[in-house]
Amino acid sequence: MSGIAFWPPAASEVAAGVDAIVIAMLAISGAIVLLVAALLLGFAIRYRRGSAARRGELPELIQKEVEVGWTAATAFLAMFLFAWASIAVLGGQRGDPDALEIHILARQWMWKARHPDGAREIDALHLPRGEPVRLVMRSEDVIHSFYVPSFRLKQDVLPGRMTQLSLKPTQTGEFPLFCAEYCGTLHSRMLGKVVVMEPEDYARWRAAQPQADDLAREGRALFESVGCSGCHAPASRVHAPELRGLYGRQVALADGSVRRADEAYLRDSILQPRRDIAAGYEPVMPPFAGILGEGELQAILAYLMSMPARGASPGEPRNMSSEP
Amino acid sequence: MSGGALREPWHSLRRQREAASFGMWLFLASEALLFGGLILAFIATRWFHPAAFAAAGREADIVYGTANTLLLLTSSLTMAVGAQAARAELPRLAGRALGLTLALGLAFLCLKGLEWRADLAKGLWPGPGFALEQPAARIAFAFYWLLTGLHGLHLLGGLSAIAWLAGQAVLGRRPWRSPAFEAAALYWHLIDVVWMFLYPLLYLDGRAA
Amino acid sequence: MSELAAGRVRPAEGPAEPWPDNYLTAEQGLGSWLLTTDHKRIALLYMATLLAFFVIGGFGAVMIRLELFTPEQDLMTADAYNRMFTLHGTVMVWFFLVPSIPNTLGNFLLPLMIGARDLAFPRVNLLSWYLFVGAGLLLVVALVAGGVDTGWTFYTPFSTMFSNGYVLLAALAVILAGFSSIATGLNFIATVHLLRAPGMHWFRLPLLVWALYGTSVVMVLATPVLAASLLLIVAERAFGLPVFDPAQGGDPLLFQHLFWFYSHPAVYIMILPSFGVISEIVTCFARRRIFGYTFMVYAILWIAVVGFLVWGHHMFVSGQSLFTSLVFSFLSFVIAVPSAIKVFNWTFTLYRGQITFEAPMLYALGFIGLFTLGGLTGLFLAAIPIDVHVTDTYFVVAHFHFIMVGGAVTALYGGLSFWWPKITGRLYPEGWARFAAILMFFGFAFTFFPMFVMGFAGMPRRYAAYPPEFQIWHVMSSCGAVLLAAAYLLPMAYLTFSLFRGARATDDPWDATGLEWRTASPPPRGNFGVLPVVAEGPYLYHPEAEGPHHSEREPHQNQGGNL
Amino acid sequence: MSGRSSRRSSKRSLGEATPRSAGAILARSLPVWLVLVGLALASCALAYLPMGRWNMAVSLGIAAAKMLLIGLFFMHLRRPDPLLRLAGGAWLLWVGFLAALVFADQATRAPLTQPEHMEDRTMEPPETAGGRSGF
Repeated sequence: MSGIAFWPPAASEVAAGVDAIVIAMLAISGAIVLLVAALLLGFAIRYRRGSAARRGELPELIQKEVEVGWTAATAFLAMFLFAWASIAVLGGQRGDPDALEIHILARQWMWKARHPDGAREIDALHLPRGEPVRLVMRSEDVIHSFYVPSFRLKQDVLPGRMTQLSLKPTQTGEFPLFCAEYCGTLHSRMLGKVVVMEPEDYARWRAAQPQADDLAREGRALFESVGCSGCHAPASRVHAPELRGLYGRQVALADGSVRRADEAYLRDSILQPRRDIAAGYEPVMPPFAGILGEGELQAILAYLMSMPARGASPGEPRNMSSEP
Repeated sequence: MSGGALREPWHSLRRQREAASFGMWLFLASEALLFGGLILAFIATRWFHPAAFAAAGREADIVYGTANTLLLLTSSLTMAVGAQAARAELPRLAGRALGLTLALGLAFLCLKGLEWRADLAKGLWPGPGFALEQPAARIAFAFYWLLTGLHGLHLLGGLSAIAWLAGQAVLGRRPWRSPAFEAAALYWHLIDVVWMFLYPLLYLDGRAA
Repeated sequence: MSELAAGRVRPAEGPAEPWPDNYLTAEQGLGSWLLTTDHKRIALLYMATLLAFFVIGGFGAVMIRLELFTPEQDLMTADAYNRMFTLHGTVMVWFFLVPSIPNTLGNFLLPLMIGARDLAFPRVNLLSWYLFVGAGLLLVVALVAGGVDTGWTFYTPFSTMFSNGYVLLAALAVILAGFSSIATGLNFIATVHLLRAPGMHWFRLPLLVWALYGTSVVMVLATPVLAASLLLIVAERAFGLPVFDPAQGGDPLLFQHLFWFYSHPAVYIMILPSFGVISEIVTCFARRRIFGYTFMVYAILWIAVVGFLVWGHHMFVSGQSLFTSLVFSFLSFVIAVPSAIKVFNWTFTLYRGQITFEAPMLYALGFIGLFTLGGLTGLFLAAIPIDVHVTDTYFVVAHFHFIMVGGAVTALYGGLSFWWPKITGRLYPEGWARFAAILMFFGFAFTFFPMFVMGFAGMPRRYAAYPPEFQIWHVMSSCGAVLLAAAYLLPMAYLTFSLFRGARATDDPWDATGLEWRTASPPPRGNFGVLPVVAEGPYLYHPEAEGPHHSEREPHQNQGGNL
Repeated sequence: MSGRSSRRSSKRSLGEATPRSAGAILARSLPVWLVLVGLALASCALAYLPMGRWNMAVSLGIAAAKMLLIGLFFMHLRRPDPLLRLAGGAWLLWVGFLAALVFADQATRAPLTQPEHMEDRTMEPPETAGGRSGF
């Protein structure tokens, strides 16, 4: 973007819908402003003191009907706009279970992104055009807000909890990424760019990223030193779930439900293992909340997500999980 | 402050008395929202961490808590009696009831102080060396200290007001039928009501385990 | 014009000492001011204090606009900028806008308008001012010591764990200012309930009284929740009690809920009194009864109550649940209705009027225009998909400035001009005042309208440096701010001038109805010689030359006269 | 205004008759106190009865009952004075506003946005795993 910022490009699936509502509301409010201005000026001129216009009392009946009339009209207009906007937002909420899951970690004052195979980038986010994407975001310190004006999307990124943002880029190009929630000294430097590429370019870009990144390697070391491998290693005597190839699979839980082993699930299972117990296993794993730091947890998760299914050697990145 | 006399904007003492009581009620409404907001914050956090809050509730000292509840309830009785007696111009009963209220309030504060000392000895201050394991129990105890502290401050304020009013009345500088006694009583009852909610939230949680 | 002006000025051939013993001269000496329980004097004390804070907050605004003239961050460090907008927000919200109309005009006029000698609790009124001054001093200490960098919203965990500013002092200052506001609020409520003059029924109250009543309800019931949320911050910062610590499982959204439970209704604390002021001015200069009085009253009450139920529209992107967002969005659309009623009613009050364009009327017309724009952009922010895009951008900044500055501050200036003869007994120079009113409208629009555009284009708020494509809008904005600053300073100059050189005003220079005009200008210490008895509703204006003066007319007679 | 007229007016301002003697005052207040103490003890005892999530509900219900008693009998809300009822009821409504919408959010927030360190939602005590200190 250069020159004068006026109307940002509409580069995501929801953007066109948002723009439609904006334009409609601009038209409606423009009409109302014109109406009010015309009435104000018209009355002010016509009924200025000394003018020859007819004066006198209004019949009480008309007063009441006019009043009720515009109250009702405003109420109907407001309800119509509410309904339209809400239907739009509800439509945009349908998340795609097969969406490309990218993890965003915000911290003072940078954006870190991690792609499914462990490719990482800072202050930039590469996305394939036309594919559903799910950003799972968390913050290390304060509240940040992930804001891409061209996508018409914004989502606060919270510390201690995760938030997510589903989107589908529709236009290739480079779009600015801002932190929209005030986050401290260098808030205005917490910028980045979102690069939307054709899917094949995206695949090429990702393949060109350093593979088998250090994070997963670090995670593997932690996996052993923290004691996970004591139970989860194939040779262990403890009856513990097999972790290889787990990421992205559907897991049957003890309460009968089924959950997809996405990163949130893995994360919860490490920090609070007793919450969602995999069917057929004893709840014996100790919780790691408060034991693992955020960085260590990230490393272990990276390792788990990079573990190939049975057969391949661990530590090697596996192909993107569930993309068709 | 020669209560009972007609004051500036008023034309009748009845209206003035009504205003004193209404004004105090408005203030109480605002105090209720202050404590209401804090208690709501407590319940909202507890919603996410019921087990940790239950564990924290078990650590609070139920003996002190219950004793203080009974003390405060009784002080509400004596305060109500005192205010009604003051209004009926029964100086002996009013004086005794107010004195008793003061004594009960002071007893509450003393017990509270002892309890706080015991809590500190048990490591229940949510700083380094905190006694409980769950992280959220620290939040529970953060609320415990904040709420009991703030309540204690309000109680101290109520005690000072009652002591001052009673002192003036005993010295004859304030007629017993001054609307101030009723206003002070309203405030004291509010302090009591707040504690009625703090007691189950801070002390009774998790006892059944 | 000249014959009108003649009715305003005290005739020169009147008694040698035309000023009777009024509240300004009743007692002398500093002590008589600092220990006064006279609501009129306390209003003036507030006025002086608020002027100081307006200047401090305005200084912050000037620094912000200067820094944003260029995209680079060149005038001050990023930290200094953050402290500057925090200063601007904190001072303007709690130390200027919230108390602006209620504590100055409201304090002065409420007893006069309902025919009372004073507020219900005169000493509580004085206490409220001292609390406010104490809070202000605390805040000044915090600012001088190094400032606060949290933004006026104090969001956790930034304010509790990461900020290195004087958050504790600032939070305590705001809590204290809140108690001052509660004291004023309960005083107003008790006064309206218990001190109305005989015959002053609820539906004979002027709309300014209704508006102040609604405002007070909001003050008494919302402010303590702000105190609660800030107390939690104080507990965490001062004593290390980890209430909001995310590592222990604290919920950052909980603070936002508590904070906005106050801070959204606070917007109505700022705007409701201006509704009242505008209603008084428009009726007086259109010489018409307000159009739809009862609807106006219900609109005020509706806003005061439903205003408490819309706070979540500040949190659409915060991670709150979608279901709740929809509820809040619905209620936010609902609250647009009474605001629209007000705008249409003011407009139709002009219909068949005998309109003159004195300065207060110009301010009022400007208010209606700016408020309409501000209110309509509020609809954009109530719609979730649009809010998601423009929240935390300059669009929001523009929107709330249209309401709170274009609306409330314009109304404050308009009201100040309107009642200036009553407050001081002097007339201000009309020509200068009209010029200032017009300049204020255009200066304001010039400053803040570009912000809508750049906000929609994606310019986030609270940025010290920004991408260069936004520069053109910022330059426009900064230039407009120069005009706006001039328009704000001008009235201070001519009002001060009028104190010494202004013509002496008659008791009712605008030929207005309302009890405050039935006493001397300035009023005596006890407001009225003989307390009035009310026999008619408000705003029974009569077109000039179509019947007797309003005070000599039968109530409920047709206004037109010659039907 | 003279004391005599003020006394007369103070009598008139009450809807409920003001008790004029020590006996009447005590007769009116003591039973309320007894009920209050009974409720307090009951609340303490009931807290030890395992009722799951109902424990807190019962405790808070008893607290509300106590508040009602204190409000009606000690704070004179039985007086048919619309002003007092207005002030006494308004705060309840407003706390209701706050609670209703905050809990509406918390109850429906996306599962992902719940805290990570989340313990069991049920009120059952945590299972005693080996090596964990009990409470």
